Amino acid sequence: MSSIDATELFIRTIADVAIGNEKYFADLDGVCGDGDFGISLASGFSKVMEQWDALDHSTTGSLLKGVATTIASRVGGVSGAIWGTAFLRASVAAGTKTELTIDDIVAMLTSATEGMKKRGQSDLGDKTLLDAFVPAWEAFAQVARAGGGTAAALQAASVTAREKTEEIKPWVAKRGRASYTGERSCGTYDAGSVAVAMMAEALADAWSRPISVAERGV
Amino acid sequence: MSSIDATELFIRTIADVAIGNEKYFADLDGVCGDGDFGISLASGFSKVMEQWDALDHSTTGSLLKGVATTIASRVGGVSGAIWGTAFLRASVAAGTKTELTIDDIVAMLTSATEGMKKRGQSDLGDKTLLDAFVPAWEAFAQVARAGGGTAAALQAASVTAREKTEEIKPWVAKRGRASYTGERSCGTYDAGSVAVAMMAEALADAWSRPISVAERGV
Amino acid sequence: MKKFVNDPKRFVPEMLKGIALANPDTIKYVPEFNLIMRTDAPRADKVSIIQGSGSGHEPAHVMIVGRGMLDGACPGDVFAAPPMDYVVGASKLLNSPKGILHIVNNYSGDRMAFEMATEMLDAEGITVKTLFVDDDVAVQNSTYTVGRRGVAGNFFVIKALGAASETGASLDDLIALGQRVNAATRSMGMALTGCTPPAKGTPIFTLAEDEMEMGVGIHGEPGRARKKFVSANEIVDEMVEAIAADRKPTADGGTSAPAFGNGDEVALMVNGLGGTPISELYVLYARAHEQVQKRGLNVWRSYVGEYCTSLEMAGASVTLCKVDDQLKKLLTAPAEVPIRVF
Amino acid sequence: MKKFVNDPKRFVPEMLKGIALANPDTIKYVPEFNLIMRTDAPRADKVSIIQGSGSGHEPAHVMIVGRGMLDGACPGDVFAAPPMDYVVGASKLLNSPKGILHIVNNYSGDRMAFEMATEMLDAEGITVKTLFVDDDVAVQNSTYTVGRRGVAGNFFVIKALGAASETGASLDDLIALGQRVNAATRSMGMALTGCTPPAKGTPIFTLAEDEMEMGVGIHGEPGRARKKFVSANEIVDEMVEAIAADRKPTADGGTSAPAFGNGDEVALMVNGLGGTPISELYVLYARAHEQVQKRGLNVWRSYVGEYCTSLEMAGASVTLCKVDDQLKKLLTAPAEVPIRVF
Ligand SMILES: Nc1ncnc2c1ncn2[C@@H]1O[C@H](COP(=O)(O)OP(=O)(O)O)[C@@H](O)[C@H]1O
Ligand SMILES: Nc1ncnc2c1ncn2[C@@H]1O[C@H](COP(=O)(O)OP(=O)(O)O)[C@@H](O)[C@H]1O
Ligand SMILES: [Mg+2]
Ligand SMILES: [Mg+2]
Ligand SMILES: [Mg+2]
Ligand SMILES: [Mg+2]
Repeated sequence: MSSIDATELFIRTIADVAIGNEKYFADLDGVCGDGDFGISLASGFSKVMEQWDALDHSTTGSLLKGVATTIASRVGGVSGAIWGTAFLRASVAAGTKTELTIDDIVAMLTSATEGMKKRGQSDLGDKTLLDAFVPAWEAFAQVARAGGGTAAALQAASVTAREKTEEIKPWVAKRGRASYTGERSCGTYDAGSVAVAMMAEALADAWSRPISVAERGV
Repeated sequence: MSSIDATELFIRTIADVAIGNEKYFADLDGVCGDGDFGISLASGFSKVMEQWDALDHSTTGSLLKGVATTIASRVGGVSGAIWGTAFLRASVAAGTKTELTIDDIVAMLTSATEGMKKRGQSDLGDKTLLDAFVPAWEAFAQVARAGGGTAAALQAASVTAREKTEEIKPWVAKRGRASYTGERSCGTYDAGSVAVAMMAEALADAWSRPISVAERGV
Repeated sequence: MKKFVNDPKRFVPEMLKGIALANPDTIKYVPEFNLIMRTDAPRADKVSIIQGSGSGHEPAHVMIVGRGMLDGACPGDVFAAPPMDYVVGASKLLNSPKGILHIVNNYSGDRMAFEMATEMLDAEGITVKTLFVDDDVAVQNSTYTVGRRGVAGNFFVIKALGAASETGASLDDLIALGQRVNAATRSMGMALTGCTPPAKGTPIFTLAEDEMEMGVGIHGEPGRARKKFVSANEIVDEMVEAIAADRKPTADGGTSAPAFGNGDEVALMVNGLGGTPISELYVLYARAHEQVQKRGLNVWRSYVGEYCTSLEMAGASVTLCKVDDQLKKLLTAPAEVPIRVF
Repeated sequence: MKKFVNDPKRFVPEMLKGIALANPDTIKYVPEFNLIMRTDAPRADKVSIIQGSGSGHEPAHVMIVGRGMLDGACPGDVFAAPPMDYVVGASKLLNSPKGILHIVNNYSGDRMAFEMATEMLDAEGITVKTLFVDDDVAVQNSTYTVGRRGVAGNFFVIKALGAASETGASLDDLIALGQRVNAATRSMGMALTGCTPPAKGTPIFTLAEDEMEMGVGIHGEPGRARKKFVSANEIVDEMVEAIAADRKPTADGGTSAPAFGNGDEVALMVNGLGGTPISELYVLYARAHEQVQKRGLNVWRSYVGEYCTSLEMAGASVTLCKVDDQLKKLLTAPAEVPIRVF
């Protein structure tokens, strides 16, 4: 698969998760937060899919930039800012490259992570999606660097992300609306982390299917 | 039993029904009306019992007037007007008499009925308490005139009243808030008629008990 | 029952006390008669205007007492017209040489209480006249009833009469004006939920998740028909249609012409019944405005919010009031009441 | 979900359209940015004041745009801060030579959206400054959070700044004034029920018949503690106590002195969260007024009604704002917004 094909499959796959789980993510966010996470994510990625053809598909960088702009223009609050920043940072890191190495991808993910931390004034341990996202892409990078292949690397990422959602469940939320409930956030899932885990699982699934199917997309 | 004793027992008995069934009458009135009948009746008769010692107990007329005034001052809307008018008319008809004959009682009931009809711009057939009250006291008068005694007369009244609540159940309400629902009031009990029937039953019961108990009152 | 209540039987007096505490300069509370009155009333140069009716409809009417609106309001318990004594007591305290005007929503209980009070006041030589408000189009066949009900449209009657009374209008002029405004005003309401009077403790009626009650009254009494719950726009369309097509019964048993004709200017009110947030009222307003304009009427001014409620009932009513130059002036004249933003 | 809704995803735009239709002379609606703005803004002689925040808090903030209040409001979806683009677009449309003031309730989402927008606007040479409002005392331990939340008390900040901006106050003066008002304002809220965002379709949380949520936020996010439902008076007492005893954390990790001292004059607000009828708010007000006076404070003016809601949530908040002569003048200065009675 070419880098642009992979980028397209990547976006379509996570968009599918966001759109298909609007209600579930809303309910998760409703337990200790304000319930808007589901619609925020779904409406942002719906807009991306609506504008799919109008986006600039020439490079990974140009496509990710289109996604970033669409999300920032359509999605409000934490999610708009955090996801928009992540895609924007990744797009800038990708630059105009047409073929991405694993080092390029790690650079993109590192930059996205830094951007989210800065924008969210948050870090690992705050019980946000960072706690699933960062270990997940680190696991991805490790397997990929060891030559395990994309499918196996994504598989590793998805397992790590899912484990992390459970590991952080007893923690106290320190960012986002859930943080206002203090100790009461202990024992509840962080909606953003669960979304990251489900996206990682869907990606692992997509890359494990025969290429022909994967290329046809969603 | 002297007339004033009987009047006192009469008032205490119906007051008991009104106060003890606040919730039930509210629910009945809630089906097609606005649910205030229970509290209206209960608060009016509670006030009567609170002021019991301050009322003028010298004659039936004076005591009924006290009840009328208390109800009119405390109870709002249809019930305050209708019940207040009834007691006031009965009190005026009783005048200063100390011993009441059955003819006196019929005159009081007739006057009370006329007052209610006038005040309520209502008549038999409108599915109001009149449809239970009037046949009930007519049954009472018939038995009493035939020499059946007060207890038997009240027993006849209570049976008639209760029958009437069932008979009018399928009718359309033409007065009171229930009337606004039109055909939908068919098949529901009229709260005022049920109250009349329960009061008649309680009176029949009170007069059927040994006099000594009855005289001790409630 | 999830309500802010201490003793349910003290619900109304505690609310009235709150109104007085919140408006010490303008409002006086007379506990004996459940009376909320202006501190500067009665005035010799002005007819005193009093409204009774039950509680549970707030801001109607205790929170619309003030300059340019009512001189006093003496409500009964929740959903019960005031006892006669309250009306008599309130009227005596507000007696003016120019007379007293009772504005009465047309319900049996209210009529009776005010009739009895008027008889007593007449006997004492106090001048009082009564104006009935019956703007509700929901109850079509009024042969069964004492006639149509007074609902949210009474706001326009009170506003117009309040303004006119400030300029010294006579009691007879006010009656004539009030009848004119009432005749030009039509309302239709509907509910998504029932409501719970504090002293009853349980809802007057309950509606299933997919049901709504069209033509509901403001006392929780069920309405015209229980129907399948539909979209906001469909609900508005049915209410606007009912109002526009309405022909009010006349005294001779016939019907009058529709109140609103092509090119008429109207005030358009979307009134919340208590539990519906104002965000939803504006969704309704958007559609109502369009529908009214589409029928060839011109919306002159909007009124969106809570004017006449049924406790915490979720639901809304639509009111149209046809305006002319005189009425426009009266409706926009300054007024100052407890219900306010600033 | 029993709500007046057509398409849940169009709920906010339809409401905004309704506001504009209802106030054609004063309000303009710009769909592209969910923007409700004054028709006469921007003005060269006045700082433009914009508030974002999520929808579902109406009348905050789209219905308090107007003379003496906001110049514009560009809310996001229900309970979601606006996307950065809305803030940028709204700010450009309202750009004034005297600058732009963003009033932001202190939540992560809102902060981020406005920060990103500010970066973009700065890059284009547009002068914009931000004022954060954080009046909520419910969240005590703010080391876990981005700090305290902005809730109903932001009304006082907006009213004061709106009035000051009309007299030509500079952007820096407004920031200083706003910080002063914010520091003098404290709120505490509680809920009797949850609420249902239209697009979610189910309640964010549910409370049993005998439960209440103390310290709830305005987004349906649960509060300080779930407790046994008690009487209106006990609820008020707990809220007033929380406000009076509050010591706001300072930047250096310490706490400031309580905001209210003996003899202070205060504005007292009892705010409904959307589903609570105003009758109940006045029951709460009566107690709050007495409790505040009992603590040696003087209630200067009352504010009872809905100022900042959470959709149809049943519940209320209490806000105290300490006033001085300047603030009194600003709070009583004329203002005209869509939310109104007449
Ligand atoms: N400051 C932050 N930095 C990074 N991620 C955050 C931050 N705050 C919240 N999140 C993540 O975003 C998710 C919630 O998003 P959303 O519901 O859109 O935000 P809000 O809290 O404003 O309602 C949380 O589950 C969490 O994973
Ligand atoms: N006009 C009337 N005349 C006589 N009785 C009436 C009239 N209207 C109602 N009633 C009786 O009063 C009862 C209702 O009383 P209440 O609930 O206090 O009045 P409202 O209809 O004003 O709520 C009805 O059940 C009926 O029996
Ligand atoms: Mg959220
Ligand atoms: Mg009733
Ligand atoms: Mg009633
Ligand atoms: Mg949110």
